[in-house]
Amino acid sequence: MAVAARVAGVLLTAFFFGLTFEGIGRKVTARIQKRYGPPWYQNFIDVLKTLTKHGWTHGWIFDFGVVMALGGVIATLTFVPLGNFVAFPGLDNFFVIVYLFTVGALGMAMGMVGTGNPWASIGVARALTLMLGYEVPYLIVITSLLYNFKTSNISTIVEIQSVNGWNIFRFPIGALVAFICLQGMLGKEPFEAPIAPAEIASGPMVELSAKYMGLLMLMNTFMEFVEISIFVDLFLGGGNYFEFLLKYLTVWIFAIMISAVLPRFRIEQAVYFYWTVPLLLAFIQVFLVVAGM
Amino acid sequence: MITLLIAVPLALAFATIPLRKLARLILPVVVLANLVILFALKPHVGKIIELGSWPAVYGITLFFDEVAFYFLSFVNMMFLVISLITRDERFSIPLLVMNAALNGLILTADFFNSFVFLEIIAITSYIISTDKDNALGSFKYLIFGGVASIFYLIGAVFMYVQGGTLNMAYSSYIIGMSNPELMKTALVLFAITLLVELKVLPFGLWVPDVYGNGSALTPVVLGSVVSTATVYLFSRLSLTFVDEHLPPVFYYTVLASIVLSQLGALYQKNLGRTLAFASMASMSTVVASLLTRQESVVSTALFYLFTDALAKFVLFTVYGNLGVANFRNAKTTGIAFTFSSLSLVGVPIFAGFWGKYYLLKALFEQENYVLAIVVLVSTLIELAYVTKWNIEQWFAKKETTKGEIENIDLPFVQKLFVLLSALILLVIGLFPQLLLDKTNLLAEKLFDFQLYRDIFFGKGGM
Amino acid sequence: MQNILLVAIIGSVAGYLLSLFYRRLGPIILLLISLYAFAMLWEIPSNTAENFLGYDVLYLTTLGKYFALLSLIVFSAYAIFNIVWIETLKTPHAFNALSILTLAGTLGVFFTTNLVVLYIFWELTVFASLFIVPMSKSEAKRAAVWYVTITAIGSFAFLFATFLLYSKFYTFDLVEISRNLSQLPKPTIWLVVCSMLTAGIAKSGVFPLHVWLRNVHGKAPDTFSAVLSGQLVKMGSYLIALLLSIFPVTTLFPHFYGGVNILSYILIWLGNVSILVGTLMAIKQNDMKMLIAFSTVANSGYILIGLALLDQVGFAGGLFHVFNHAIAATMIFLSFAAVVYRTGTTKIDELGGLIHRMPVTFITYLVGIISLAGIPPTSGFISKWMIFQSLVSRGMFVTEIFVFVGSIGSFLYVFRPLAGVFLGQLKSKYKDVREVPIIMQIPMILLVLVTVFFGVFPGQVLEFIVGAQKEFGIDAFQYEGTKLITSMGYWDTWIVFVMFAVGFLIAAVLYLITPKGKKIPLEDQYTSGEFLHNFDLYHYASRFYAFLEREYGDHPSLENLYASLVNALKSLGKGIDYLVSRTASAYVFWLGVILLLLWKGW
Amino acid sequence: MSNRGNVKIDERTVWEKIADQLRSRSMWMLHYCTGCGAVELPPSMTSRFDLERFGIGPMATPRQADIFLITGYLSVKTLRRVIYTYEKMPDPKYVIGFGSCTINGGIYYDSYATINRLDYYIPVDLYIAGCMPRPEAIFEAFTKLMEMIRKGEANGWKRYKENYEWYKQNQLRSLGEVIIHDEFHE
Repeated sequence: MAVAARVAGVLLTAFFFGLTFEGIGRKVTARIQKRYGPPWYQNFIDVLKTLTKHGWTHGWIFDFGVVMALGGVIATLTFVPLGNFVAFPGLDNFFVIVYLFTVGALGMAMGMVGTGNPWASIGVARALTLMLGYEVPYLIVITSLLYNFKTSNISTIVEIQSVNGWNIFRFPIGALVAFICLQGMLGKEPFEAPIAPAEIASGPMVELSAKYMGLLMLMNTFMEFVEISIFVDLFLGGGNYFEFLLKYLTVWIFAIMISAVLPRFRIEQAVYFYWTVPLLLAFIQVFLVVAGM
Repeated sequence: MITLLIAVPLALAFATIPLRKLARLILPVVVLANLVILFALKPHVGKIIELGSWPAVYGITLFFDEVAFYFLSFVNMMFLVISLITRDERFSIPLLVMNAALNGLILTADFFNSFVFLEIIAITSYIISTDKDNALGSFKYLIFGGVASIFYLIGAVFMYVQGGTLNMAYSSYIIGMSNPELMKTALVLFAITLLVELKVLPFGLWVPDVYGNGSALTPVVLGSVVSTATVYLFSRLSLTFVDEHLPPVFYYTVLASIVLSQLGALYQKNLGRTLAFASMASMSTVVASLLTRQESVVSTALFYLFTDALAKFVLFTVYGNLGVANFRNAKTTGIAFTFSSLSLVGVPIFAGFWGKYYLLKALFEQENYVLAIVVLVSTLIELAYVTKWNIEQWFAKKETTKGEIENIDLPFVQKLFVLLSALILLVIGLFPQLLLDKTNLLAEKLFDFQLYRDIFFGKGGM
Repeated sequence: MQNILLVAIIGSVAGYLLSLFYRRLGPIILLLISLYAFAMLWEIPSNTAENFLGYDVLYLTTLGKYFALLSLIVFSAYAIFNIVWIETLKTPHAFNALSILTLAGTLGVFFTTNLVVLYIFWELTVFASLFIVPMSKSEAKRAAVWYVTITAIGSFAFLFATFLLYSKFYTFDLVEISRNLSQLPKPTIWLVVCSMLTAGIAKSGVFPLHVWLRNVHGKAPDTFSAVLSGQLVKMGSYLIALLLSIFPVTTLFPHFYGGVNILSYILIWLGNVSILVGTLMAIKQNDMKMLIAFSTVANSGYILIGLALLDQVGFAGGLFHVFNHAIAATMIFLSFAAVVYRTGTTKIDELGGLIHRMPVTFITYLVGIISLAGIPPTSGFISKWMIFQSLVSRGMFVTEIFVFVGSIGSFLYVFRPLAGVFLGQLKSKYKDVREVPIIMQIPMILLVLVTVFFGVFPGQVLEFIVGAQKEFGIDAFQYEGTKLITSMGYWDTWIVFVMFAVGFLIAAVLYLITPKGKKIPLEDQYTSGEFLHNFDLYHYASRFYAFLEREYGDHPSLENLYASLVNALKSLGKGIDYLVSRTASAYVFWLGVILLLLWKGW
Repeated sequence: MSNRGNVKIDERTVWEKIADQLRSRSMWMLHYCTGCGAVELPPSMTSRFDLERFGIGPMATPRQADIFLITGYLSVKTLRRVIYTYEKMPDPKYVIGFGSCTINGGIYYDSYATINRLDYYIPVDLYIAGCMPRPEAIFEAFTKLMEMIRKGEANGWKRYKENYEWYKQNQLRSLGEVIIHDEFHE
């Protein structure tokens, strides 16, 4: 029963804090644009409003895709350690989380293209290409971390950091690369080509009416929650639950601030950028790790 | 008794000139008779026959031992099959003459006599190569053959002047003792002549035009029968009588000839010329193995020679009669063609594989890696074009003007023999020991000049 | 073992004769043979030696048993699918006979450690499969010739090494050779091992010799490319696995980097390049079968990296990936065969929206690509996870780059047919396409169940892998039930599956309590206000990753290099042909010159 | 909300009430600028008049939109697309007509190309007076609309569903039967 409680705890945290932080993010963006911005609970209202509307479905593959997407991301969420609060101690292997994460992405991709709208296919093709871009330097940097600590369990790395300091200070370049890739993962401004509202009518989400939009927004929140919590766990060390949320907020606000002021990369520029600057930095990081820094 | 093998075909050849039709029927009967005589004389092998009871040194002698017996049986069997298969009777008489000359060539133990028989074979093969009005090709063959045979004569004269006698055993023994250097030059001269017939590239430039002219008869007669007899003479001369190597330049030219003729075959667009180049390549492989002068290698070379001759027989017969056939509606011929072409390439369950397998095993035991690699590379190239042609014929969609696929097929007799030889290849493929023991015996016999000489010296003469 | 082989060989003749009466009998016989062989083989304990027609050459290693059982699964799925599919073939009798012969050949290869017998069965398989390749498309003829020649390069190198070893040790038995291999001088060891591995590399389509894969798998008869890619490629991986484990590679060759000896390092680099080539070329392909052919090149690279690591986790990862890729490739090619059976084309941009007409085929393809791309609930992920763990623990970061590009790239290229063929707008031409008959659906569904089952309970496959590792002295991979343990960390397939189900349940509950969406037809799309009349064009499939392909558009193509090499050889042949067809007077002149030289030279 | 005997009886269930509260606080505009009034929208969304305070923001596709703004005159050609897009929006959806052109054709009342009364073709919940209302007027309208939604009076989408035939007939009469002769049509 303890496991079920812990899982429920993780999910509720993700739901509640995910949406509140998104609300705070929108407020920060508004403040940057010298606007008041919506109340902090605006995202709750948006999600619940979409869930009450009467939408359309494009057949069983569309429904299955949306449910598989949300289900996959929820499954990934349960394995992610929030500071020292872990649903399955020991089982949170980094590669399992990254690849279980792709179940959600594949489900969403399949569902959206299942609608039959070419905007969605173009959006998904861009999303996958962008993923090819940011995933390689990200995994290189993280594996250099794993190689350094000789374990691929995130919770053990969290404990190590609570002992001898945050990784962000020991691997600054690695943290920088990971943050740039995080920006791509979150789909925030500089790398927003896959869901560009102006160019391809919000990409994959073009045919999402009412509740499907709500479920996908929930999934997007959970995805962001997973991505940022991995970053926080690996680079900003341990500490209890509330410290974790505080660090999560700072990282989130920092990402939002960058996204609020930058225009959007073209997709091949994004991949070209990812495979030159961050990959080079990742290599420097690897060299330092292997050289026993 | 053994002289009948030469006398009967020769006599009947000239007897039947007036009655042209009859020759067509006599040919198979004569060859059958040869075979019967041959097998009748099997028990007392290893005997010299002196013509006109002149002693060996002076007169002309025939030497009938196991090596001669097996080569004769193979040549005559192939001749029997050819005689049954050919449909145009124009060449019956030259074939009879050629049969006599071939038997003579294998049996004779006399230099000048072998030159005479060689000349007769050459002339008859010029005539046969004019099939399908291939005048230019046979004329080039005539030029090559004529010029080359002069060297054989000079060689024989050297042997006679130095050795005092034309008998192979005596003269090579005497010259071997007194002046081995001369023996080597004589062998070089003999080699130049024989290499023309053995289709090694620089000398065999005439082969593609003659073999590739599309007739069923020429390539089979020249390819399988005459080449085998020439291999016998070449191995007898270079292995038994002389026990040093030919100058290494010959060895390298033969190696180059293997690879270059394979490349030539790879380039060809016409199946006939491809098969011509292929037979040049395989014959050069046999010659290269003979030149290594090691007994195990020579025995495997002979094994490879016999299986290759059979396979070439099938390929040339099918090509001669059908051209680039469409096997979709000639299934049995197709299967025979594929079996023999795969055996040519060395696919496991066929005889060709064991030919290459034993050859490579022997070469590796003798640490002769160069020839092994050349054989492997040549098989690789051969594999490429043989597969191309096999697939081309199995999956060809030849629509005639009437739209449906014309279904031409081999007549029954030819199809029977083609299938028979393909099955022989399969049987040898499953039980290679049958042929291997015989070729080991041949190789062993070819190498001991001692036994050959004792039989002659024991008989008479000095 | 001997009677399995004999049954298969006799079966092929029987297959030919019976299918003369009724063409569907052939696949049924193949099915019976493979089921019989599976049952018999399951009982035979590994390390048993038997004689075959009098020569005691057959020796069943655990590795051989594992590969044989895997190939029998692939062949039985192929046979069931063929029962109905055989109708589309013009020459079914030869097809049946030769496919049974191919099975016999592959089983022969797995059952022996005697080099010559291995070579014989190897050639038997190559030539049996050769004649099947050109049976459907006419331009497959050239592909077949390429297939044989490149595979022959490998097998002749293997033959060369076999005879070299025979001339040194006078035995063909691999186990005995490996025992006293170290006596040979260093260069000879290098020559022998490299030439033997070339056979494996040529057959499994690894980098330098992968050129034939695209054409052969792309143009072979549809179901046979499932066997080609799922099973025959695995013969190459089997040979590599056998050689790397039997030969004492770690002691023979000096240590190079990250606990890996120099030979394995070269193999790993070959694997890397083939992953990169396979992935980038697969992303470009528009023909779906050629796309999966290039994914086979990439996955053979994975297997090679896994095997070359030769440690507890990496070797097990390589072997497990053999299982995953075989099953996944078969599933994908069978689903393509079903698509082609109904629509007749393999071009992605000519198809679209087939999910609405062929749901079962879609599900097979979906689970196939989930396993091929290595996504958790299916077995594909386990092997990739093992290889990642081993690479990370050794700190081989450059290899990791290629491996990550390969695994992420696999999402891209498997998604292209998914979006182009199955999802998107349904072309009006295929409006009334029906699902494939039941018999064709059975193997597809079976393979789906196998993939998901072994994804959650990999125990049985791991048992074989651990057996193979123990047999060759590599310390075995540890696992308890469904928990996979490595030095770097562990995870539990069962808990991941349960949590995936729980997540799916939560999402489903959320989906059900909210108001139900109204089903709208495929044509009711947001078209930014435009009125569309021809929805066939409203489908994004051709040049799917145009923006990515432009980045590496003008890449060097190895195929053209090999083609120009062959043309160079042919031009050499043309030179000979030129020499041959000179006039007689030219010959006389040259003969005179030679005579002069001889005379003067003498 | 039916006013039987001039007593407005609220027939909404509890869930409906809560949903309307949510719908009023988070309205997504369809970013489809039909007329000259569209130029007023950007200033209302940017820093001086911040629409996002009320949870109102632009959306790219009709599938996700709640409010449909008809900003000014409506030519016959755009009417066909307006109807096509309106039917793509999920229920409940609200329409706001800007300026007099949507009420009685405004200054283009006698033009051959524009329509005079928007209400005949799609149900309009709210009109904003002014020949292109300034942002303040737009804010006034939006707050009014939010209030109407909370009270359950903004039922244009229900009216459209109930007398769908009548609307369809008006639309066909004004647009005329659409007959296209090209290679796609028989």
